[in-house]
Amino acid sequence: MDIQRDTLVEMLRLLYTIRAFEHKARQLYEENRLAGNFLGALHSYEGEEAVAVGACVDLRKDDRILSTHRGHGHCIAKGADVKLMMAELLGKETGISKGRGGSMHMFSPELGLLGGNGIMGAGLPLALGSAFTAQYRGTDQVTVCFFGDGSSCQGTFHESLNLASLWKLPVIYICENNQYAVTTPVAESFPVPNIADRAAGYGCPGVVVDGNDVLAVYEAVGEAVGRARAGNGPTLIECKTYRYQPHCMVIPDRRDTAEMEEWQERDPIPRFEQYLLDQHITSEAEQMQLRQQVNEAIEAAAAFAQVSSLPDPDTVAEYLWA
Amino acid sequence: MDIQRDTLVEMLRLLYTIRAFEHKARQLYEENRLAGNFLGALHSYEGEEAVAVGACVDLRKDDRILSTHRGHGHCIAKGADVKLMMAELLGKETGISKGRGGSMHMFSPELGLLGGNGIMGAGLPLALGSAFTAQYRGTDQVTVCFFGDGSSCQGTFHESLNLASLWKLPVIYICENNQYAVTTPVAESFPVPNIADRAAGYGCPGVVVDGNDVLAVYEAVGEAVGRARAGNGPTLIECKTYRYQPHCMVIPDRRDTAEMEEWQERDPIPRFEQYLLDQHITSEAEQMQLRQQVNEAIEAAAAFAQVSSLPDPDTVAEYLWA
Amino acid sequence: MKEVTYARALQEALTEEMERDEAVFLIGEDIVNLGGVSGALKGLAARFGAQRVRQTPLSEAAFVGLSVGAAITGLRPVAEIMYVDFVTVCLDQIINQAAKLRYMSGGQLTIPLVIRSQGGGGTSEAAQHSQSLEAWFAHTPGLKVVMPATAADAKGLLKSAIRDDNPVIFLEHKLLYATKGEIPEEEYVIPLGQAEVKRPGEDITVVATSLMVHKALAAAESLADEVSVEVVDPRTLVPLDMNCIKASVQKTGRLLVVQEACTRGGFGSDIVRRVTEECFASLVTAPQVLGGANLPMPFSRPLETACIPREETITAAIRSLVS
Amino acid sequence: MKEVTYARALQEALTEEMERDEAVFLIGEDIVNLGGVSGALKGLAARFGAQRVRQTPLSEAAFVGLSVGAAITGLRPVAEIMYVDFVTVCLDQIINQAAKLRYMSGGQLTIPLVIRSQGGGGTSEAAQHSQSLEAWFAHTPGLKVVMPATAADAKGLLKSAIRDDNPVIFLEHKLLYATKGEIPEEEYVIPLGQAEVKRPGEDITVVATSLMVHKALAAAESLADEVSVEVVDPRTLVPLDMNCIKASVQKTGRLLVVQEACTRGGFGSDIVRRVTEECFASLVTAPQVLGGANLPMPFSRPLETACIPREETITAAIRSLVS
Ligand SMILES: Cc1ncc(C[n+]2csc(CCOP(=O)(O)OP(=O)(O)O)c2C)c(N)n1
Ligand SMILES: Cc1ncc(C[n+]2csc(CCOP(=O)(O)OP(=O)(O)O)c2C)c(N)n1
Ligand SMILES: [Mg+2]
Ligand SMILES: [Mg+2]
Repeated sequence: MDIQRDTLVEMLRLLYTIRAFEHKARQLYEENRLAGNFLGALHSYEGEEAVAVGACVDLRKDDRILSTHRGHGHCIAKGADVKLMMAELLGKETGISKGRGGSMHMFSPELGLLGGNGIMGAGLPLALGSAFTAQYRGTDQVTVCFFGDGSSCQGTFHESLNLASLWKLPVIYICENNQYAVTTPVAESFPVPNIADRAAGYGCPGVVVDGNDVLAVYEAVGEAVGRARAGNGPTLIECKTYRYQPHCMVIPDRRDTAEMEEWQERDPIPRFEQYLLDQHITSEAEQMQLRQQVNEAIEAAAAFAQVSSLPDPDTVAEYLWA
Repeated sequence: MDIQRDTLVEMLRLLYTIRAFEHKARQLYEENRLAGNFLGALHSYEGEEAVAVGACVDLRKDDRILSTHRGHGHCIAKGADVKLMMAELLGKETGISKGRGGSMHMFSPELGLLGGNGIMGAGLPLALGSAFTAQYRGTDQVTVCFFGDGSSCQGTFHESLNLASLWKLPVIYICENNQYAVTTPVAESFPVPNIADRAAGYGCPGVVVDGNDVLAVYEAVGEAVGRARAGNGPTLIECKTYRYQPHCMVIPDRRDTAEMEEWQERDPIPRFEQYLLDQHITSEAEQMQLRQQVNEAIEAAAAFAQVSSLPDPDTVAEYLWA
Repeated sequence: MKEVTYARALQEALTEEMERDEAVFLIGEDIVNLGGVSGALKGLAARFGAQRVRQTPLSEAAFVGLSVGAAITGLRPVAEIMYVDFVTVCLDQIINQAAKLRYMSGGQLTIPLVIRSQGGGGTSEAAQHSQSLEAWFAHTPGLKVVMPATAADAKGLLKSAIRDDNPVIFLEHKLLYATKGEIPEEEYVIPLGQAEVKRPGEDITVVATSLMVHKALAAAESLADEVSVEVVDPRTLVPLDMNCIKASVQKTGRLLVVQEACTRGGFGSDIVRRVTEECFASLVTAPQVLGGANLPMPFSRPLETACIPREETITAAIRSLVS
Repeated sequence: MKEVTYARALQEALTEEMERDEAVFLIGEDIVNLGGVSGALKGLAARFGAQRVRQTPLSEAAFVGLSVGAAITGLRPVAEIMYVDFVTVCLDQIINQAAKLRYMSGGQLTIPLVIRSQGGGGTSEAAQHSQSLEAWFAHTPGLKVVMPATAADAKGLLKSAIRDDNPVIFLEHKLLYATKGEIPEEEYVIPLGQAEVKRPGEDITVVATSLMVHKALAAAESLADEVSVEVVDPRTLVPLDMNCIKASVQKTGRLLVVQEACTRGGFGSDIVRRVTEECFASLVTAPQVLGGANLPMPFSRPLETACIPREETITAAIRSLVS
């Protein structure tokens, strides 16, 4: 692979940003909860950062993505402003969805961010439409659609893969296989080792990648994007990864500690840091500095969110109709 | 294959019966239509008889099937009385569903006939339940579920195949690929040659058979039934076949005549007749006689249906609640 | 004016809007080879090409979702669901996506989407092909709901629906496609949210929708010597033209709502609620809903007939309300 | 009597019915490892084993359909849909299959099925996790609809639902699971179709469902010096105990229905319709529905609060109706 230094550094920045954002989000959530302010469902992307970053870092601004309930990473990787995201988590009027959407529903159409989704599998058909628009207009924009291992069991997976492949729509379906759907392990979700193997039944390429290796994701998605831009239709990419936190803040976690530790050893961030050191692309000092900058930006985002105002209840009916 | 003579003759009788039933049903439908009595949607199974017959002839009475909108053949092959079926088509109180269901909704639970369905793909999840009951009760009953090529594009296909295979449910999924969904050819429904190939993605066997060869269907389903009864889970069987009539009585047909003729040359009935002659299992005279008997039974069924009474409107609210 | 069928009126609306705006496209099952089950789309594929008239596999969740996704990225899809009964297989894309995306995004997304379908019974197609499900959509904030009863309304309202920047559920009736009506020669639109008094009267207000408008008009005509019946067709349930309905009830003091949907929990109940809340003092007798039986639609003709309001039952209800 | 949470009451009902009848089994997502999102099923897998507590993949259409298929072949499934908002992905199996199979088969099939789910807002879970969709089910002939507001009702009604030979939609409220209430020590059932007067009164009838029962009771209590409020909880919408509601309205002459579901097209409208039709002469003022805003549920707390009836808005509505 021949990746520009800027891109590699940007990947590292995005990895740091997502990790730091999730830490801060959890902290704010907990503080609020203790203060009696329950902030709905918060799904942490910690541990899975390499998927969003590898997939999105090279997308164009006019390419589009469909995110999920566990979508902070996707938003950040697609260029969303962490200030607006953090404000959204707190339900503030300054939030990325004006406080109407919350953690699961962050939108920014001008960044190509078509939103998270609280309905598992619902993004797959929406992605068809975004890709269809590009095909209809004759642009070479692509659409990337994220979904989980559990969500791949929804009927929309089948209908969407079939239609995308039949019509050669420029869409990349990325399954984030983090081994669980809430508490249900993949072995109780499907009787085959890889979701990507199902691509064969739709006549499109299916690829399994190490979702904790940002460069592996980058490479696989890059190929798929090339195929899509060239009019050769969809690709199904399964990224094997792992989430560090419980499903969401309020769900007890009973996963095996050995399993958790094993995955932590494959943490995408130190792995990529080491790669950058080995290749003499960034020094430890540079990495430390970048991390520092990111942390400051996240702190600034939290401060912005906290001082922002809540929406005025009198405006509740706004935004229903166009 | 080692099939008992009785079974072979029964197959022929069922093939004849379905063909004759469909002829008569169309005739009655047309007569009624001309008399201003529109009898809803009638989907003819003509041409596809070998699928139902091959699949059902060896099922036990306590095995169950889920049928479709194009279900007359399934019902007959599973042992339904053509009198009650014909009466149902005419909306008579004596009908197999007491006139409440009509052509698409014929039920006879004591024959294991769990009904046709007007919603494409809806039978696949229902079949899971029938198979689940057998597994739960520890019986060795199997469930056969029919659905079309078009219907295989519904999300329920994916969800059901996955769950059936995951839980090793005793169900046989039979896709009747008659090349069209209403007017849409299979090439515009999915981008792969065989639906059965999708079985691999679910970790269960997938088989393509000549659906116009009753013995081929018999053999494939027999194997699948054996597997299911033994607790080894589902099989997906795709039967390539062809319908002779338009999608339903009121839909214009613009299929290619050459294509239609080609398929008529592979008509399942003469093929099987020839086989029985070649194997000296039945003589031409015996076949003629059987056909005669069948025709008489169908005429008797039509007469029964015609003299039967329509339901009393005062009973309309019956059968809503148990 | 010219006389056309309801199906033809729909086709004219689609043709005109597709010519007007190349962002408009059609999507659905069998719409190229068959022009849809109603035939309303016949000829459009030939005219506009396969790119703009997209025949899909049997996958409602996929193509309705595709339509929502296309709408939020700048196209104006008109999707067809063959029978409204089949929305059950793709309802998520309508209810949780189309209806909510704009609000959840704080107004950032716009969803100029029309979903056409046909409802109603009367053709012996039994329980899974005869439902009237407008109440579900009307209960879902973020959707507009349109139910044209005549060719003229079908055309004028469909054009408005296509130009509307919000998701519109456009519900046709299978027994109306072949009915004929007068429509203007020149181009016209009918705004969403405007009821029409289909027959003026003094003694009782009959609010009826879709096919029931025609049955109510027949009943009114047959009672003309006895009772002066005003027949109001809201034409769109969301937005609902309460001013027109209120004005009528304030004049007549009596309300009968006729709907084909099952009576219990139907949209008629909501009209009664609003009329009662807003015109209580004007009411001289209790408003009533005459709706479909609270039963799955039976196949057999005499049973089916018993489940749907008809001229005689409407006449009887009017008589009992004015007596 | 003993005090238990609503969640615990549900668990007792399930335990007792599973012990009573081995045809009863549970099915749903995360019900083994988590006991469902409500935790109401905690411990049941350990007690009854994996054969009778079936944790499924994320496939509602498959497992609800499986449940219908199991019901028509002799089992008694109790399926759990995590949030009622997700019925949109499996509605066909509920509406076109479970509700209609018996009727379409001329009474040959029996469908002893319970589908449990939770509805309601108040937890900042936004538009796709906060809906109250009972009106859709009540509008569907062939389904019974149950909405328990207290621990005692939850247990007694769930036991009846499981023993019922018809499909029952059993709608819990996410804010009720942790609430406590008294239930009898000994076994009991509460028949479907029996409303309960939760607080007797003379001046106005407040019909409230689910969580709104508690808010209505609080409002009634706070107004105790001013107005005598009768609070009626129908407990089941289908069948609906109209006798109880009528008797109350005939006494008070005034009706307020409080529901969390969006006001437009909600089930409250149907209660108003029936009360108006059947008790018109008794009404001294127009019945009213106080329901949720006609909006997708917003995430942000102050907006969400504005969308759901609360003690103050109920109090204000009562005051305005009795003034
Ligand atoms: C249709 C639907 N069913 C159930 C849920 C409840 N739910 C929310 S997240 C989740 C698990 C999702 O698992 P997966 O797709 O693997 O994504 P992950 O959370 O692991 O990122 C479930 C079952 C839902 N939101 N939508
Ligand atoms: C969910 C759903 N969508 C659409 C229809 C309308 N419809 C009825 S039959 C049919 C085609 C079915 O094709 P296939 O499954 O191949 O069965 P075939 O008719 O060829 O036997 C369609 C689209 C339906 N009944 N249900
Ligand atoms: Mg997962
Ligand atoms: Mg077919």
